Amino acid sequence: MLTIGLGHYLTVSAILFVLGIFGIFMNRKNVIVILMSLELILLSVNLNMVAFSSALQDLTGQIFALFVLTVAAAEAAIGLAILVIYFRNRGSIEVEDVSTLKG
Amino acid sequence: MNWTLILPELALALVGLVAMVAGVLPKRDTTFGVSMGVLGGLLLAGVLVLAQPEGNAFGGQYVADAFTRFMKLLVVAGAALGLLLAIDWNAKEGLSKFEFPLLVLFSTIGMMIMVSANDLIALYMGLELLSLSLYVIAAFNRDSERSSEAGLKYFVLGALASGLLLYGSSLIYGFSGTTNFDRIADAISSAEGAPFGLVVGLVFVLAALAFKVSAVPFHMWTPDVYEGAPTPVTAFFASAPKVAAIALLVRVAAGPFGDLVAQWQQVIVLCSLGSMILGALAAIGQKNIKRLMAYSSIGHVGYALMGLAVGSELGVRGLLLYMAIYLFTNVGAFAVLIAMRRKGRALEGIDDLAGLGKTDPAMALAMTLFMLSMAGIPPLAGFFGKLYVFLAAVQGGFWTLAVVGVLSSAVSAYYYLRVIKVMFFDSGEALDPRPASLSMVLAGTGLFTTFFFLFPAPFLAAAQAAVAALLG
Amino acid sequence: MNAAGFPLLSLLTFLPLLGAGILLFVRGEEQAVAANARWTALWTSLITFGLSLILWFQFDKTTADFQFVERLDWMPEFGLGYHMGVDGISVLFVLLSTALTPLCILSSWEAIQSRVREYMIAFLVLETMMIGMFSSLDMVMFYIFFEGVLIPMFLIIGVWGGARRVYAAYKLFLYTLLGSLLMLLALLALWYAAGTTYIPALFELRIAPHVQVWLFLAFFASFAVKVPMWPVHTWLPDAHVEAPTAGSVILAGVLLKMGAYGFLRFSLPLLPQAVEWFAPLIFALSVIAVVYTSLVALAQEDMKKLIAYSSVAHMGIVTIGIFTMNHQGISGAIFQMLSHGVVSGALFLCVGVLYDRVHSREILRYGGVAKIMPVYAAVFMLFTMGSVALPGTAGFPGEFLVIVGAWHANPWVAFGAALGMILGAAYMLWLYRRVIFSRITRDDLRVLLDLSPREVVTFAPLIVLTLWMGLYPSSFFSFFEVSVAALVTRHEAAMALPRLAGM
Amino acid sequence: MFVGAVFLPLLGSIIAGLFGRLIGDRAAQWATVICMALAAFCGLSSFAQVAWGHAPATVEIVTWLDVGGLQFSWALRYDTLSVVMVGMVTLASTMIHLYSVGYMSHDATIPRFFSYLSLFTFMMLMLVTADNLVQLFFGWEGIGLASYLLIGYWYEKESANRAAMKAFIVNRVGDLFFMLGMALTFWTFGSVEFGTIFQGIEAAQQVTFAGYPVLEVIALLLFLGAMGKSAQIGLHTWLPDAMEGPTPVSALIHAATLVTAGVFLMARMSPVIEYAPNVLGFITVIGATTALFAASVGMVQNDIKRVIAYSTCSQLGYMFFAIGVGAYQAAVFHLFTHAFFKALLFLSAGSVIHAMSDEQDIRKMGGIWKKIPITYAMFWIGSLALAGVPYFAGYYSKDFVLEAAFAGHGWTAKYAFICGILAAFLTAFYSWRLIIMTFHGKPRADHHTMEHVHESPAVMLIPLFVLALGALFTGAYFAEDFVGHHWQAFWNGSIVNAPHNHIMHDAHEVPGWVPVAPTIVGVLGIALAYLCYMFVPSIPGKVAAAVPGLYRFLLNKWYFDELYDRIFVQPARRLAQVLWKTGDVKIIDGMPNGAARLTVQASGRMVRLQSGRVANYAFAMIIGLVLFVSIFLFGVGR
Amino acid sequence: MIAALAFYVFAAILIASAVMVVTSRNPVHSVLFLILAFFNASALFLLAGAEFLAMILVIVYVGAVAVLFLFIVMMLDIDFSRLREGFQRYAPIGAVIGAILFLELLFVFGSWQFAPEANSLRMNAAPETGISNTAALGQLIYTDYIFLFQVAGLILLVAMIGAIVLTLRDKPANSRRQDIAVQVARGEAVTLTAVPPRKGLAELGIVRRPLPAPPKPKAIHGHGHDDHGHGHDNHGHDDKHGGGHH
Repeated sequence: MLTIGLGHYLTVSAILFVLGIFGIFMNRKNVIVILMSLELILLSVNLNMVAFSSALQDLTGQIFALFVLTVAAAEAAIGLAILVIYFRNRGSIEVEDVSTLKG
Repeated sequence: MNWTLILPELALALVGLVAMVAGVLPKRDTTFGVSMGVLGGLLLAGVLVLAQPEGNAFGGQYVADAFTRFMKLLVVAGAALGLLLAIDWNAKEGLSKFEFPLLVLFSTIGMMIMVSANDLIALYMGLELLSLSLYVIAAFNRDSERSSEAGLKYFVLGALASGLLLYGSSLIYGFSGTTNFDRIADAISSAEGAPFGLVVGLVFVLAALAFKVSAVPFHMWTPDVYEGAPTPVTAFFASAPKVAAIALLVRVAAGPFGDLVAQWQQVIVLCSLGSMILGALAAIGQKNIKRLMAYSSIGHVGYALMGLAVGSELGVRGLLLYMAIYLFTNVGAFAVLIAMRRKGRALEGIDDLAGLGKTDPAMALAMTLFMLSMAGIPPLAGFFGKLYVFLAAVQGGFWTLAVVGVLSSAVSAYYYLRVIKVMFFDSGEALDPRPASLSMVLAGTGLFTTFFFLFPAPFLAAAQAAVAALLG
Repeated sequence: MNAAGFPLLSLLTFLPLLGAGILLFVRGEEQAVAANARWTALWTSLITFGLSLILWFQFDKTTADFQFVERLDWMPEFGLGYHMGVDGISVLFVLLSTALTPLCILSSWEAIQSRVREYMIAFLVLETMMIGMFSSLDMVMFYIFFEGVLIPMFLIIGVWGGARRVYAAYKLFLYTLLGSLLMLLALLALWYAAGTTYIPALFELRIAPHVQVWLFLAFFASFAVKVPMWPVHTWLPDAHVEAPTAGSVILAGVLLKMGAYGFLRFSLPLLPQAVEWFAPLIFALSVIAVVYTSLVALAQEDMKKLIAYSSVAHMGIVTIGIFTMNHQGISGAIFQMLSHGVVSGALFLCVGVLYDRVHSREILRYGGVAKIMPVYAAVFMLFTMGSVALPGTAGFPGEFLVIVGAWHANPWVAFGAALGMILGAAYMLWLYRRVIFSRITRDDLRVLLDLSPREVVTFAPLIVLTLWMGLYPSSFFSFFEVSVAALVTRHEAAMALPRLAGM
Repeated sequence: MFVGAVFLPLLGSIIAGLFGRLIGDRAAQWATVICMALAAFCGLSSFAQVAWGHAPATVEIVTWLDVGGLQFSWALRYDTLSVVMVGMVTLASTMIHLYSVGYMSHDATIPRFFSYLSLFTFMMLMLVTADNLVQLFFGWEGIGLASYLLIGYWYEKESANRAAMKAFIVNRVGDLFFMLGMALTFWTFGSVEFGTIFQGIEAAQQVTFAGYPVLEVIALLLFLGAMGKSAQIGLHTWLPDAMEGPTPVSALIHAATLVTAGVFLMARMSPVIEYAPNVLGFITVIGATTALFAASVGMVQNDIKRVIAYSTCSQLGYMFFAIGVGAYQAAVFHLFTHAFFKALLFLSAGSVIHAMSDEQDIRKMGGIWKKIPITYAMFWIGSLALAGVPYFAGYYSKDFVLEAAFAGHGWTAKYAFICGILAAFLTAFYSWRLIIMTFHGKPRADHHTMEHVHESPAVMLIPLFVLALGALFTGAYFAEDFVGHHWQAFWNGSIVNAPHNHIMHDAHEVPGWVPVAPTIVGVLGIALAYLCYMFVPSIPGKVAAAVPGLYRFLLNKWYFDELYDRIFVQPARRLAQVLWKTGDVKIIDGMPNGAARLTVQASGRMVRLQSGRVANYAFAMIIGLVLFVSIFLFGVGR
Repeated sequence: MIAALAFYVFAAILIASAVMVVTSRNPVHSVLFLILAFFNASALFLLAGAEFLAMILVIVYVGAVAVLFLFIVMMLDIDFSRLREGFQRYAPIGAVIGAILFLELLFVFGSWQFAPEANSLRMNAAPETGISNTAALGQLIYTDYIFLFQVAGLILLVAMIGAIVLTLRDKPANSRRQDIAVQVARGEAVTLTAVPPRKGLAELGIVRRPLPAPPKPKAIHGHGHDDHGHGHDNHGHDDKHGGGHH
């Protein structure tokens, strides 16, 4: 029981993933939290990758995770930039305010 | 071999870098120059794609064959047309920044990589290169609340989709120990049945790709982003990236997961049905023409996916033709939208087209052709697109798809007709004169839409070759 | 190549399109453009008509084969080709189309004053579609033309129509589109089964009866709407009422025939068992159409609507005739289609004459027109009689033969069809009486002018045709005699097969 | 000659109709009269040639239709039956044309009138010379059209329009059965040409249709057709109303020619209906009932033309029951004589009306016989012939009809005989009622009218003389040929009696009282009329008061119009409204419109899901994802 | 044993801090918890043998991305008092859906199986010995993955361009630039003044529109709670959280 296997990692990652998803669609607070939840999802993916990589004894997973990290950083930058201009225009980043376009 | 094979992407990237430097150095406004440069680059890339040899590069991460050639040509054409549409509009809206053509160029590179991707990582990188560019240009009109909201929505949901894609990729990788498509196919064929992990991973990946092509139920971003983004950006969104995403979807479904056709078929069938129905119904009450086009594009994706859902060679060929036809028709329609400007103010209401039949008969005629083509009325190009996918559906015995497709295309004819009705039956003031670039695009796409039936053979042959390469 | 020595049918089909293309580039003052457009359109359609006369003279009436055939590869990998050709069944419809179009253009000469150029373009495109539909031998081409008709028609009704034109145009478009799309599925299924879209090749196809049923229903959805059969007829009155005169003429004259032609071209030869199976249903619907719409016509207050409903009733006779599956019935149906094209087209022109002068189609608004417009009254009378199938006018031979044929199929159907004779007389004479007879009650009617020379020229060919078709119908029947015989023979042979197998 | 007899009237019609305005009223009317006269000449000479010269002929003109074995031509069939009709029609028509020249002289659109009149004559001639049923139908419908035009000639009169429409539509009811009869004939005999049909009788006797002998069905359908045209009870309602037309029209169409078309059809199809005994019985009953019914109604009518119209109706009843008992020759004979005396009556009535300044109500006449003695005399001659007073034309034919009825077999013949005798009595009664009320007694018209009473011009009187000659002598002259001992040679096979039908012989062998009976009842009728209207004018009022129900019943023509209005016209109108407003607009249109509304609603609901909120969108995506994953894991949809 | 224990500890903290990221009312706290989560994840990476990734995670993520988050959160000057409590209306269904997804994932992982030939299909089998994780990755990235590596570069370039084009205000008319001559020549007229909190934003180019009126509180909620949660003019509250970056 105490030996840590693939299943443990995957479970943790699944929890993280679901938490991230919850963070996106359940939250009513602000968009930044959504961005952070996205980071959580990516983290869970990376955890998965690393776990599989280690289980398979294959480096591809880690390389994938590396690229994911890189892209995630870029994504965060863009996301935050958009957030900033949105805030400039709207004066709010509340989740429920981001709904002028609809129908 | 590696580097010669990726010459189109490489050349485009170099053009982009040069253009960036050229754009940022001079003090004056360099947008037009950069735009022309990028257009030239796209043209060059198109030529290079035509001349591209077939083969694999980088250990199978990158593949070039007839399929990628077909799709890349479409993508490049779509991007070039989209950029052409944007130049004048951006200038008039005060968005004249040289970054715009650059971002279009980088997104095109992303799309080309997507199309050529033969590896999950390459897929992801291409997709992200595209997506990040798109996030930015969706919010490009940064002083507009709507534009920035569109960007934000697109970003959040797009990132979520990326997350799903990655999660699915990780499961696939975990199952098969590799990210290369060919090897994944081997892994699947060696496995008995359809292991849960793999299938769930596949579903995640498909969901992400469905998001990119805006298929139901992953379509929700589309109307809002289409409406909020600057019109040329919407035009661009609705054309090239959609084609690239479809290409990717086809590649993933038919390539590595070809053996799991029974599994993904169900997903695609449901997506297709949902998209067709939603595309037909939701657009009916719309007043904003961009939003209408958004729902319309969802519907069109539904029809295109019908070809994939059938899973036959004929179906995929229908899909490719459908996308090609859709691309040009759509660009044409958006050219009209972009030309909608009265007293210097851009317009987006359907009612703003009123009286166009009288004030600008040529453009009204062109728009009529595009609308009818989208409605699938013969002898316009759109009819043939539908014809091929319906034929495939009938051939495959997918009667539900075919009948729903038929019914929804009758329903959707209603709102296409409404546009025509507004143009011809109502009366309104004249629009501002349209710039030459739009006239060019209109003429080109209009002629294509009208006279496709005269020379379908080259398109058919190209699509046939593409399918053969894909399903080989 | 064919009897004409050159691709006649293609020329006929695309000549109007060429005319439309020329019109696209007409520039100048609005008045000048309008005049140019009128003349260009008229000449184009006249030349087309002149060329189409070659069909009349060179058509070989002794064979049921397709003639004037043209074949070109189009999308060979799909089995698609460009095939043109006419047989006895279709040749006269080509002629009908080419003959009616110049008259329509002539009748719109003064009635249409806005966007004349666009109007004429729409009409020429419409002509292309009509001729193409009747002469295409490839089912995808057939479908293209069949459907393509909707585009110009939608615009003609929607732009130059009456008050509720938008509703009518939509209704026309969506109703027929929905039907046709279902037909498209059937065509695709046939295409898949046959591997080709060449219509004569399809005739060789043996289709399992249960498949036939589905195919028949799909075809039926399209053709029944187009015919139109009860209860999918309501688009027609609306479309007619709102359409400009010439639009109504073409709608009644040619467009309605497309559905019935479709039955003849596809349902009958391809789906014999299903035809036999569904014939009672068709009969029932047609008889209902005849009686029901005749009664409804009786209640109408709008001249055009009345004639529109009468069209539905007449087309009910046509569908009865087609599904009798005997020589008399089918011949009668074809003839009835032709005569209805002439007569009801002429009736719409008659209504147009009054509408141009008074701008009202309300029946009760008129009265005593005979007094001031005697020539018009006489012309109207002739076509009224044609409509009520008076022997000696075009309406009679068709209706008579259909009743004869129907009697063979089912006497009660014949009785139902014949009931239309009584009701038809009732509503047409009522219309005539209210409009033409009686006393003039309104002063604005007193100053009406009788037919102008242009109008006389418009009516003259129709008068000649109406009498000609009534007095010497053989010259028309001889065109499709052999083809109908072949059709009936094929049907009987097909019906004999399974019975033999069953024994 | 044969062709000329038929087509000259058409020529006249075209000249007057198309070029009337060009050449003027006089030229137009005389052109038609001349054409008619030439046609009459041709007609009479063909009568001589065919009937007396026994040289039947058929003139083929051109094939009309040839569809899958259904083949027929435009052809003129000249046999005795045809030429009798041709001669009669052309002669009567010429007279009436001539009469019209005077009668219509003040009309505004003279060419139109003459064109219609000639057109009618042409159509009638086409009918009687038809070589096949379809051509006969052409003429049949053609006279319907012409009659429609002529009844509605004064189109500014609402009543004329209504009457014209009624005539056409009621006729169409009969035509419907005619059409069906033709269809069945074709499928039975493989042809609609008389020659072929008559040859196929033998074989067709065995054929059944829906369990009935096919010949019976054909005969029934054709008779139903004939009923409409010949105004037999049930489909008679149009005839009295048709008097709205100018009087010459009534004389030509509603006395001499059009209404007799049904009789002609029956005679023409005699080879077929001979083998339909049940239908013959039916015909007898209908004819007899009509004879009695119309006579009874004629008794109480007050419009001079309507009285004569009902009389016509009644006489047609005679002809039909003659046919019903198999004595076709008798029917045609009566038709022939009737044409003369009834045309004479109508024209005389026209002369009266002319004299009375267009007054038609006999209650407003009286006391004019001295002022218009010639007309008065003509009226007498016509009435005597009509009443069957010996040695006038009607005597011979009517007598023979009644004898045949007496000699006929079965209860239907007896019924017909009784009805015929009763009707003969009534006929005499109402004829003299008419004469007395019109010409005798105190003038009941206003002073102004009375001053203007004058004899008609010569152009109107000459035709009266000619017709009077006919009414006087045709009976005696032709009796031997038509129904006497030479009948077989005369008819020359153009009317066929089946071998079992001995009626022509039997009719001569009736008991002695039978031939006298009509004369006796006729005289009694005349006497009663004198009693009631001349000597004791109070009787009619008392009788009417004594049986008010019966009086109203008769006055309202047995309530046929009201009945039809109640069961056909009104329901049809109401149904039409319901079908339109409810059926079409609400239900049938409701479906697509409702579907459209539902679609729009669905659209609205669907769009409401598009809430604009990112979280909701993400939620939708996740739901979709979970759904798809579930499909695979739990095999939903597999 | 120790490794297992460490795994459980780190995993537990990771999950707990992830929960806090999602549920914290204050975004600043969320960011801080996110950083904590990254650290713990990094530890888990280490336990799994992915040393390089663990380092990268700490250096790049915590060092750059998370700090960027923190920076933005603070810069945006969010009115925390107005942030809504709790979850979306459909939270129960959402929870059910999430639970289903989680259970499905667990089910999948519970019955996890590798492709039969997964080992032979591997492209980059981990070197057995003698080479560090970092070196092995490096060897791959600069050879086989050079193409994608370049693409990653492009992506970062796009991110850069994007961030600049979106946020850079090129010479707005009212922006304050240093003008030395003016500075030197300034007189007493120009003095420092106290700017009330958040009012200075206008000068930075951030235009605040009046916010839409908060939705009417539901009747069930306590009165005091409403005041606290939605109070608009509760300056003290504002200062406590928002004053951080003045």
